Amino acid sequence: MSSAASLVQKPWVRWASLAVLVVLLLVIPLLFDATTNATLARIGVFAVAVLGLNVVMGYTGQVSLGQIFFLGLGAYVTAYGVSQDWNIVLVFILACLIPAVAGLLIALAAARLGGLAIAMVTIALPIVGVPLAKRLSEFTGGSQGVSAQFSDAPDWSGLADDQWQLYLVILIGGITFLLTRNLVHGKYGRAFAIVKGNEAVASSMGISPYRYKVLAFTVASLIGGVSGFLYMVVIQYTSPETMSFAHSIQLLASMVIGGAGSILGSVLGGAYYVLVPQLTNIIDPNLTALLQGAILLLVLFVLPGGLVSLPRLWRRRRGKGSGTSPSPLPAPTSEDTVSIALGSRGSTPPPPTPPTESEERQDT
Amino acid sequence: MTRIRRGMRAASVVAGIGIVAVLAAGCRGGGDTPSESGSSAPSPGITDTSVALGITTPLSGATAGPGTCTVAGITAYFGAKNADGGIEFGDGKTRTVEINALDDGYDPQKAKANFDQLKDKVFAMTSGLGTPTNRAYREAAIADEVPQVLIQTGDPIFSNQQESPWQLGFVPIYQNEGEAFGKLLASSSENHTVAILAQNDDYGEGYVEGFKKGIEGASNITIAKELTYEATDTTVDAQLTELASTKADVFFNAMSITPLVISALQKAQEINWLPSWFLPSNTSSPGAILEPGGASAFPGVYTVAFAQSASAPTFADSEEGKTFLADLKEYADYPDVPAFPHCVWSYQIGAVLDQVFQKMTEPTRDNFMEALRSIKDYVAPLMLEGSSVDTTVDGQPAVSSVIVQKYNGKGYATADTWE
Amino acid sequence: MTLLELKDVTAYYGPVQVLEGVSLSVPDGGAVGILGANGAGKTTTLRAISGTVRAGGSIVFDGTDIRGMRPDQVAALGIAHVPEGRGTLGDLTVRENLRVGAYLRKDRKQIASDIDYCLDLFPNLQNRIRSNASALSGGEQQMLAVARAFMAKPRLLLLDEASLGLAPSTAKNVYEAIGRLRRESGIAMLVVEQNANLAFTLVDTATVLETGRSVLSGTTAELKGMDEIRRAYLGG
Amino acid sequence: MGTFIQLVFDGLSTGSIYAALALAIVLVNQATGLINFAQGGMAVLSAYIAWQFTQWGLPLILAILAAVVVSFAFGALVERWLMRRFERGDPDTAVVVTIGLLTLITGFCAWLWSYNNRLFPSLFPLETVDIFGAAVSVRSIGTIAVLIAIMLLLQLLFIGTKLGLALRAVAINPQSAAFSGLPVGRLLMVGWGLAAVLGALAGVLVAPSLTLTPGMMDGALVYALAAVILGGLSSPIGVVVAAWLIGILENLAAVYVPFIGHDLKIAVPFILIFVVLIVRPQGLFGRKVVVRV
Repeated sequence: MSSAASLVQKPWVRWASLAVLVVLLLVIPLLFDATTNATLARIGVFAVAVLGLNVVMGYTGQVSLGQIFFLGLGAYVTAYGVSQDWNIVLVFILACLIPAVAGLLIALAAARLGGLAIAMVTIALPIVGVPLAKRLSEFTGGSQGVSAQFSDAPDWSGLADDQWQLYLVILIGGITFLLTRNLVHGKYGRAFAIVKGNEAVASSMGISPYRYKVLAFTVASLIGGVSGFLYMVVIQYTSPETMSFAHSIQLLASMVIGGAGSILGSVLGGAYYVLVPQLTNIIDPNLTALLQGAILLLVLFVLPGGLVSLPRLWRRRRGKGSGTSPSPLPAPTSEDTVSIALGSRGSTPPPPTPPTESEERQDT
Repeated sequence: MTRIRRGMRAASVVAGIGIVAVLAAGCRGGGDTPSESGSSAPSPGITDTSVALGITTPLSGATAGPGTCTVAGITAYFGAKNADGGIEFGDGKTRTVEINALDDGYDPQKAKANFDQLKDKVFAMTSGLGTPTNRAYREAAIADEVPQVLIQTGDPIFSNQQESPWQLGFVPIYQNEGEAFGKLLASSSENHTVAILAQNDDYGEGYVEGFKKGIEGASNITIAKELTYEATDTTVDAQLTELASTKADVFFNAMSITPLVISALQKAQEINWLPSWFLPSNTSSPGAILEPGGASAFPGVYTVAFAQSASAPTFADSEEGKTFLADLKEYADYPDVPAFPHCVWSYQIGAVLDQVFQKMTEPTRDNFMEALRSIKDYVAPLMLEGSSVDTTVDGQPAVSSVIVQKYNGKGYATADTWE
Repeated sequence: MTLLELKDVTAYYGPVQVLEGVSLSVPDGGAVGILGANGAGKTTTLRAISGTVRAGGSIVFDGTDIRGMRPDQVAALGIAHVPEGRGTLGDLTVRENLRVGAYLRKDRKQIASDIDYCLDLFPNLQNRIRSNASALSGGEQQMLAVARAFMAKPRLLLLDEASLGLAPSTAKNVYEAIGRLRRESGIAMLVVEQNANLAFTLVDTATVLETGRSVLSGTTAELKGMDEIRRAYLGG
Repeated sequence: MGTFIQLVFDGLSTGSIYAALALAIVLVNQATGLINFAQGGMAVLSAYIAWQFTQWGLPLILAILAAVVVSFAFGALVERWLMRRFERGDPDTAVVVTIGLLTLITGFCAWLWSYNNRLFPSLFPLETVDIFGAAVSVRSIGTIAVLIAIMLLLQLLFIGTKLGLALRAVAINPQSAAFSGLPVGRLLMVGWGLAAVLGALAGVLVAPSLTLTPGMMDGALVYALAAVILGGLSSPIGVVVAAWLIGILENLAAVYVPFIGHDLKIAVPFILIFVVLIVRPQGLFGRKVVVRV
């Protein structure tokens, strides 16, 4: 059992798996039909959106219910740019910058407030964004929405439109994921984690919570802009309904279901956002809300840490089975003692679920 | 190279597996590449014994009420026809009609996803509710040459054959309804001041645009104040108060949310502002709206309609009304009287498609579109006398002629003049 | 008459065993200390008694076996646990903290006079009565924790490191007040304390724990006499 | 001048809808430290239960009482079998659990009672009364009156009674509360049960004007959250006053502030929050929380 663990440490294994991933990403669009490619592309779009939300929420611990607003803003900027026939690269840059500037301005004012107040300010974004989009109809096409045809496959590529679009999503999304991974695993990521842990401790270490919260918000809204651009690449139409508040709540749920504060969790979150409605449609279109609620609660019951904690949970279950698990002496976490406090008399309390890193609570 | 740390190793391996697993779940719908629809080869979604129709409409969320109806009506109509053996097509074959409905929760990207799912399995898309959702897959439907017809939105783009060759609207475009009432008001002998409250989207804008066209040049009509409200608002009391201060004697109301219309009727009485009302066709049902709102307190309540209202007292006694409610209950599992007109409209869409199928000579989408655009002066079931289906006019949906009705305390009667 | 009897008590945190076998007894109205190095299992022993950790062996209080009972059920029997870290209810005012302590009692008038008694016992709390408990100093929070435990009119008080984090003078005041409380109310006490000198001012006998096992016990006088105790705990 | 007063009264009655829901959210927050997104959904479920009782022939008052009892039990069971597992975990996960519960309840109501609009009888007649020149319906006066009663009861519960104190103690530190003999498990259930009762009253008060649909309270949820933050998480009176303030200022801004208008008036509560919280981070009436590191 221990040989498998060391195998994975060897450098050539890391390179091989990276190569496999790159090859997979290059080949996939050619393997499947248009419908599946479209589904994969949409998963890519919302994986990037969830990644942005993770930067500000999963990694930095600030509650944001406004991520869908930046996706919508990115989409509108793209649609307007295309309708004015600007160069596509310029359109992409604007689709990233304008939401980032909006995020920066909002964060500069909001980051001073406490946790719940920030949540409220971000809630305002989609809720005020929808009527605002209707009002600025000369830019946004108002309630009819606006479509933008710019992502059809060029002739030299010899690809079908859906394949070309999926490649665009994989290319741009992949780069965004790589840059974000390096950001959160590097110096900034550590600062975010400390700000999330305890702001007072962070400031005592010379890390200004305010500055890093603003940075996290700005990066999140920039990534939101990227997902807006990719949304237009894939859907080629947007309307005020795109940034409705209900979608912002579903993005939050997808982030937690995928696994908060994890790069892979963002991919799984994007997949959850797109595939669950399709799954419930297969089971029974009239029971959408009932099924989606049940699925959400079921996953959280089995995997409180989200889908990304599946391998860890599976390894631990296998580890516990063989009895040689060298698990270190766990500090008496609040779950143990409280579950005893709450449990009924005499019944041995459920085996204390070891806290995943996002559940660690200092035991004051 | 130090960047590729332990994290990257786990991420890349699991991501690879993750993507493959995701594919397995995602691609179960992969059919064959769309066959070239040659002149005789049958289009997808139709066989010698059956034809499949696709619907993407909101079955969850705020617009689930009318959304559920857009499926229930057509399912009821064809449920009854299938029970009698099916429909005899122009090409001599008798086919049963199967409805594949998917929920898009009024979200454009889900509507496009549902269309991608259905386009190779159904013969045509129909009856879906909502402008943004229908627009989301309009271009794709044109590119894939999939009919998107008799859809429940008043957006004029779907009835413009040049812009949307594979599309056709069913309900009158919002402008038609507004214009019909405007013309009637203009024909009145006295002067009138009008207060306007419209929903802040294409629905409300369309009505107001049509109304202004209807009263163009009429010197006796002046608009006192024009306000909007949001579909997600919980109340319109403030707007009512502001409009009441204008003391206008006519209230042009373009609202599609049933509870808000009821509270508006009640509020106007509270602040004793008793103008004549105009209500759009989909929020003027006597039973669901006018009675709870106490509408008999107003001098006149006008609406525009082409179909009977399911909750009108006379409806349940009429022959057609009884069969409709019975079919709804038996085949569409919709046990009670619908509060939304979309059930009746969806039933009528079924009837119109029935006529089209009878005219089709080949099981192809091209032939279907030709037959679709050749229906003239057809009085569908539950239609008000004087209005009919006419799909031959470019720029007009299947139903364009509308009749102004006046509420008489129990139901509606046609109103030819403004007395 | 023994009030509390522990026989070979074991305790686990997850799969790891922390107590291998602790036996001790507290006579009615008596005061017993628990000494031992860090990690010897002192705090865990108190947790085993108050039901906040899974325990084996037998724990009998006034004739009833309380092993496996929920903390609030143990408290209802008359055992008040002043936990390590004091467990102050930060968002409540001092008065509200005291009223929570008296949750199980019905005698309204007596509760009011007990609150006055607490304020007399711990004068520092007098002028902080209206402020939030989170704004109190470490010493004041410790006093409030003891006062809250007293408000439940317990028969046995479990005190866990009452001097932790306090200036020597404050710790002395707290222990003097607890000594006065013991003399005036006759409540039995089981005191875990690093500072043995302080503990000896309060308790009659003490038990020494090493690696989760009770190794020896005796009166304060006997223990003071033993060299290794003096060297290990009294800085002799 | 009449319009101004009318707008103020309109604002009061709309604000009362937000306030009723906000009170339930405050109660759950005080008892368990969580923000319950499903509070609106639970209120709708209670209203449907009351409606079903009236369909079975029960008079309205009895139907409401029956629904209140069922809601209390439902709230307690939701805490015991669903929320208990997440209360001590990561707060983001707990919020998403309540979102899942909201979706599930909305779906359940749609499955059992369909998305068709249901007319709900009102406790108060529709006539209007003239106050300072503004016509105010007896129904909105009734709603405001019931609301004030609930608010005072809740304020009394938290400040005066042993139960309110115990609920707050459990939310702050359940283990320390247990040391004082507080039955932590049962108190958490009571906290959620009472909140469900509050939600039921809110639902029953509001259903006559909004007509009963599975998503009836979704619109009010955002306003209720705004009121909770504006008023301060620890003060029932503060939350109700904040909700009224939002209702009134929203109407006045829509009519009198040119740029805002009726489509952007929803921005008013958020501008309010921004201004107030910059000055008083703990909200209008909340108690200042001093945290010693």
